Amino acid sequence: MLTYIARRLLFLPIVLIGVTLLIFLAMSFLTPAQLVSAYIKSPEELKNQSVSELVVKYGLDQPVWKRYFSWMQNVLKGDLGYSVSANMYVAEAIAKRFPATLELALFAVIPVICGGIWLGTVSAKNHNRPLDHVSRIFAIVGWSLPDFVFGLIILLIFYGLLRWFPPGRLSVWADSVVLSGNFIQYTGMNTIDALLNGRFDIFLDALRHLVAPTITLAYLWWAYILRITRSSMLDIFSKDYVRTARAKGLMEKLVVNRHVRRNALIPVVTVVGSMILGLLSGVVIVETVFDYKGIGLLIAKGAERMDYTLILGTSLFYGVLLVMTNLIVDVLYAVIDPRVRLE
Amino acid sequence: MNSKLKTLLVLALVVAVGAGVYAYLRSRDQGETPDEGQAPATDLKTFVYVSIGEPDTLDPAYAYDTASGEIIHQLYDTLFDYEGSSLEKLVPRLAAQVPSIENGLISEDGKTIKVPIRKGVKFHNGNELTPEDVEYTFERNMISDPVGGPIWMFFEPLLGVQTMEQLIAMVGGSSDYTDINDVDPAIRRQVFDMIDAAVEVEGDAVVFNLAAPYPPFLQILAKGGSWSSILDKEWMIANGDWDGNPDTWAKWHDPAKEEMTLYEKANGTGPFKLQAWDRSGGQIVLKRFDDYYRGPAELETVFVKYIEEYNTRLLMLQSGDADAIYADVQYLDQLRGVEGVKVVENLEQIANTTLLYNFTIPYEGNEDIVGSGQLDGNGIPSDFFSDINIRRAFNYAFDYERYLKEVANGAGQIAKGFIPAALPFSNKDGEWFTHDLEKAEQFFKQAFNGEVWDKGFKLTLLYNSGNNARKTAAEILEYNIESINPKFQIDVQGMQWATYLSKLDQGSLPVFFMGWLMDFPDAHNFVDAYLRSTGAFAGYCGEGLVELARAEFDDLIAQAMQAPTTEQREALYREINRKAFEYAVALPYIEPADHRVMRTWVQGFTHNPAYSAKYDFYSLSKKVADQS
Amino acid sequence: MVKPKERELLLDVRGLKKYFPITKGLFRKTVGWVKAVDGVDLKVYKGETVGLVGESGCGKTTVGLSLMQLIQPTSGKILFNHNGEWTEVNAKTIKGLRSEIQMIFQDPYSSLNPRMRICDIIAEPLEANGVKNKSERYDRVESLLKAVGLGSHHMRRYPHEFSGGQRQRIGIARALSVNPSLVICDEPVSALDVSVQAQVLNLLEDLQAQYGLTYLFVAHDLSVVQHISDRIAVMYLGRVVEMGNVDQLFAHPKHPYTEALLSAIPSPNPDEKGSKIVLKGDVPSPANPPEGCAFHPRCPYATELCRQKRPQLTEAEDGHEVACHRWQELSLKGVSISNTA
Amino acid sequence: MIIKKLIRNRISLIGLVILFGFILVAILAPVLAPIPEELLKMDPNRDPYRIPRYGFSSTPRPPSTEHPMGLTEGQLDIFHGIVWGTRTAFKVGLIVVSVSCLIGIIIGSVSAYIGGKFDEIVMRFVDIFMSFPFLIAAIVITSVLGKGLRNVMIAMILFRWTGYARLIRGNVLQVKQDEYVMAARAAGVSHIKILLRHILPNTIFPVIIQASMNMGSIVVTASSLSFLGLGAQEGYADWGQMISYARNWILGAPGNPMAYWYTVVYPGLAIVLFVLSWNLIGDAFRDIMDPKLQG
Repeated sequence: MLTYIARRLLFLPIVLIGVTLLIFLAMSFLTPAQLVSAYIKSPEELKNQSVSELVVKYGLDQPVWKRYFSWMQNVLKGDLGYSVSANMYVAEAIAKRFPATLELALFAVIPVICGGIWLGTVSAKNHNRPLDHVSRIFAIVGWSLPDFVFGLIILLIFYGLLRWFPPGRLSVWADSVVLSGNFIQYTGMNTIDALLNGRFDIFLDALRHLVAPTITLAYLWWAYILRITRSSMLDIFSKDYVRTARAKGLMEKLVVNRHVRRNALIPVVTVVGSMILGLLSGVVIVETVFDYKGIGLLIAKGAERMDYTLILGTSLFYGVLLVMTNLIVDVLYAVIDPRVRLE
Repeated sequence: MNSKLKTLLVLALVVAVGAGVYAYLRSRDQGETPDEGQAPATDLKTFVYVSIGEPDTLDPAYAYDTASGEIIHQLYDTLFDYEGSSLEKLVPRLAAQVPSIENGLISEDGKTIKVPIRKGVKFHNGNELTPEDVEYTFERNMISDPVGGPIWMFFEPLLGVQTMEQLIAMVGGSSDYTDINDVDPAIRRQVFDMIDAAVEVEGDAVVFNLAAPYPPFLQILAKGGSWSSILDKEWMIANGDWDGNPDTWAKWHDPAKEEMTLYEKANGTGPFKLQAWDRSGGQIVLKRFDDYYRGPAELETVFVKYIEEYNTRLLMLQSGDADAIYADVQYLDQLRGVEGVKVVENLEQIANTTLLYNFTIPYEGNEDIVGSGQLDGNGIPSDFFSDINIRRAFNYAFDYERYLKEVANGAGQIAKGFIPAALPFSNKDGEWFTHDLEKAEQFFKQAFNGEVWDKGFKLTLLYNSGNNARKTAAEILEYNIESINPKFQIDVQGMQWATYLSKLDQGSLPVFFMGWLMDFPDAHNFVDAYLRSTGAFAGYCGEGLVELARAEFDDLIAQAMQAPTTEQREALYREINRKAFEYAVALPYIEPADHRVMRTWVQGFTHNPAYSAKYDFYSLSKKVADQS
Repeated sequence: MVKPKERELLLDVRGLKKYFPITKGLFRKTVGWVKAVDGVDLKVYKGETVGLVGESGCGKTTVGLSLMQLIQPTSGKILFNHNGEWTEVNAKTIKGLRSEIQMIFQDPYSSLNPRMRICDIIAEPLEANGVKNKSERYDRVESLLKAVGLGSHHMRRYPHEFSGGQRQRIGIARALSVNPSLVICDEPVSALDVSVQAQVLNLLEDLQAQYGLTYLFVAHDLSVVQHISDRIAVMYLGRVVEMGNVDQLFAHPKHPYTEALLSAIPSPNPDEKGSKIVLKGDVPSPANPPEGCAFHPRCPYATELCRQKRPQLTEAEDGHEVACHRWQELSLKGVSISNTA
Repeated sequence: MIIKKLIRNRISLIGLVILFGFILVAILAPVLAPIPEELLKMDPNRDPYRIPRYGFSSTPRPPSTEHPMGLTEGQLDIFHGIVWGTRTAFKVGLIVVSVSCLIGIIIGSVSAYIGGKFDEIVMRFVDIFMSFPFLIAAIVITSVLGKGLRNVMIAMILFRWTGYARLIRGNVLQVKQDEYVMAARAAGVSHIKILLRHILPNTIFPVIIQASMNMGSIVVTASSLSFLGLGAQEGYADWGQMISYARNWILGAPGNPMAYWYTVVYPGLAIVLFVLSWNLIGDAFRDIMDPKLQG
């Protein structure tokens, strides 16, 4: 197993070089003036901006391979460069924004997985009965809704009408405390930092801001988990050992709990990995709607402005994340399912 | 596994219920029901303004965008301020007196301006303001001169050039260098001496030595221009900025913005101190400066938050979490008449928006825009807009009234020339184009000796996508021109900003939109941008325009700046306006008005169109009328 | 049955080896080899049937696949008598020899593409070997189907419409479509019901007579090959341990392993006391074969010599070869062919 | 046979009926929502996908007899957009699914068939594509090639094929070991024919089912891109874009959250129903195709 992990990690640099090369390749199609748009945001800023001078100042007229090598050199020195769109060094931007998204993803994963598995189980137990149809349609509708429409509806209900769950990550009073300098940000995840600082009120405030985006994400992802759970449960139901268990006269609940669910969860594990990855990179729209300042917003803004240092840095980061997540899923898979052996 | 699953479920449930109960309790705590929220969510000493687009930097030498200007405005003071909403009448701020020829502080030839400096003003760190600070501020900003920054406004009046590069070329160095350190040290020294001589301390005053008379110079120094914010020399040097050494200044020339001293730090004399620029949270927190020389502000804390999603901003305003928000003019319908919200409309703004013509459109590599490149009904020739009849026909075809009414929501006025009506020397009483399809048809028939009318043309009109107002302007033009002759085809297409910028830079857009928001309230700022051969947009308009500008406008614009009396200036600008009409140089169509959206409890809002800040937080306070 | 030596040699396999690497560690370093086939010599004469017998995992299928070049042998020479000319069979020449050497596969259920019609399955080798005319191919298919006992009405059907035995007939027809001289039969009946097995074997015999075919018949037990084979080679752990014609081998086995295999043949004669020899232990791993004679850990007659030295295949009597140190001392128990016939 | 089963399954029948409705709308688009006469007079070559606008104000107008679904932001006719948007949805869905599926199938099956080092290299290549953030790709591609549906489709294709490649690769690795493949090799059949005739017909089905289920999610993805300003040309009949026009009107006017309901409900309903129909059919299809789930 250890050699397997080591072997997979060996491919990490190859994947990373590949991803960054691909980006540079794409960038090579762009003119220097297109890249300058990272520095000039709108026609209104063209007043006294000289595109050609900016091109020279930021070395955008250099050939692509030259830029790649100098970028690579800096990366090896541990410098990911400066992001114009984020107004921060890329490494700093990732370090500051990623914990927020991670916090959101972790909070969202709980209801997504629990709810999805529960619905999937209900659906499978009532295969082709009304309950199955209802829960599937419910989930498919979620899957079919564009996320910004659903997010805005949630925002309207829970903030606009009920005023329960405001957008952002913290309320103004909590922000004042956090930014006062007496509050130490250990992890960048507000809930954890609040507990570590012994500020239960801020913990609750952070939690309150997490609810609405979590609901949105959960509803959108339930269908995914439901579908996998349902079909793998049905698959297991038809297996001999389950028939045997039933034939033995075991109570249906015990059959499900003891024999079916555990085995049915195996394929779910793979899906959870890709889902977490999806949550970590694909929550741009939920972050936009709920003004949740995470890494998705950062990337969207950076990409929009052709901020290629940011694009490269975050791609590098996501490359690592992808390889690691896939690896963890594979290992987890082997741990859960004794039939799987890693070679 | 199963028990773990259950634990997780229970945990999730507890979290959800807990959050719900908490939310309920909190809303009870504040004694508010969800009905419209009559009280602010924050206390009366805290102000929350939700805007869009974070500042680029807090360094006055670099900042040239409105978002940066907004914050710098609160942190620093300038030598002068405008009185109320006037654009001409100045009052002293860090200066002790407003110089004029009458009080002798401006020399007869208008080239020497003496500004006495106020005493007893404190910086945020407690240092006292001195004339040396003022001198340092201007010299430091000039040696920095970041590419594309606002510092040309110092170079032009003080040294008669636009940039450091031009200055180096002027004293005999080559302007063809990539690194300032490659420039001969002797020349660098010479350059420094010129900058040094331009701003000098004289006792309690600072003297500006201008290269030539420059009527709007005091406006450049006034509040509203973030570039004129006065810095603390001692503190700057302590923080690693240039120490005044005449030989080492090159090190601080044209730095990357993130390496500049004031990028995220500030030590000004303004009414607010910078508490935090939380870039990961997209907000800036300002704290009241208690030793402010005009007395402390009413507000203690100001949050400026940057949220791009309009719906979120809207809901924050409705719930009272935000005291003021930024809203596009097209959504004001939704906001008018909402209880507890006030929309302050039709605020004067010194700006205009223009459709510019490219007199010499390149054909090579530009086929997707110019089509066949010939006058055969499937494209346009390179010199399409060199024909004055085409330009006039376009200018008559645009439906100005309709744009103002439907797109601009009635906010603003139709542009009549390049100088906004709010400024002196504008063309508001002169002749200008109106929506007149008959005239347009007549000019189209004359264009290219009637060939255009017979064969028609096909033109691709690009705008940077996302800008709805410009898209609609393009479609209004399309609708009107196509209705004149079915052979006239206009294809309106959105293009991503990066690509649009690139096309613009190559000069390959046949027509394009530009807006100009004033730097300082003077006619010169506008005619210089639109009509001069070296103007900001000339490069995008092709050789044809540059020639026209050189022949017809450059001399007039220069003369207008040198004119000794206001009457003479006015006559020259009248001539410029007339020629601009005669040649139909471009199609200015709107001078948009500005607006603010805030809660009714916000008091003390004042407006001056010269300010780069939408809100002067110093004058604001929050009062809840009905506190029963 | 003709004496082998009078016949013309068709296939000559010399020192055939097939090793599969065992890799380990970060860089997939080869740390050992699975010696699936470890030096097999085999001669096949025209018109005869050679049985290749051994327990599963002994490498007999690997030999078959190597002959077809479906896997690349590690070393050794395969020589094929192509119209009187000797050709070495390798990756390059196999293309020209496909019509000479064909194969019948073990599992009739997985050896036919479920999504192809019977006529296309059978015609495929023809097409691949240059018969471009479609109707010509189908004519041939029709006659082949008749030859294997199916009708032309079966042509347009799909494999799932057939029984196992019928499917194997289709497999045979496919192998014969290109008129090969040598057919490698890889356990062609082991997946079939016993009742069907005999039918298929009889068909194979009939076809041999009809077309003058030569068979290399791979099987895992002797009872199957006994009918059909002229000569039999017994394999154990990648090597041939005994080889001879059927009578010799059955009546007088010279290798203890052959004896054990023979004893496992169920006797149809209820009077005869079954004295089945049960070998101790499992077949050792070919990755790590025992020193000396590979069979010694399981051999009831093993001596110290067997533990140390590997016996070579030597000719014991006319055409009967054996690889055992003690073949001369031992008198092993055979079976009489008439009994099992 | 499959269709019969699909019809018998009540849920998939609903899906089929909805889908059939959409197909009808797509076919009848020129009849249902013709280009208005006067616009045609001005420009005889007017692209029917360009939604006609009836004014230049941005505030939407509620449904009326002339405009049965109302006018959305910018006075664009919602009905016209919905009808022609149906064609767009089919176009985008079918093209993206079929092309990315084709690329995935070719790369995945060839890689698995050749196997060994080649396979490993190809799979790392797939990894690279998978770790490339899709959004960035979409943005970069539309900047390089320009805005518009075609380029959005290219972006989606570029980053969708990997999933299909992985799926078919797994299947091919299994089938490759089957004896009929060996038999074909023994018969001397060329590699290309083995792939086309023996391997693909036995591996392609799950991929095609997967692809049909993706039809819906592609339309949703395209609409999300429109939300971020990356989708079709502005004013082009595309549901995602119509929803993004509704974006700033979803909350309605204060005190009347339903003031502009028609701007979001119609295009929203179109997307949801379209995706729903594909998912219902795909779901049932999978149940039918998977014999394990029978009974």
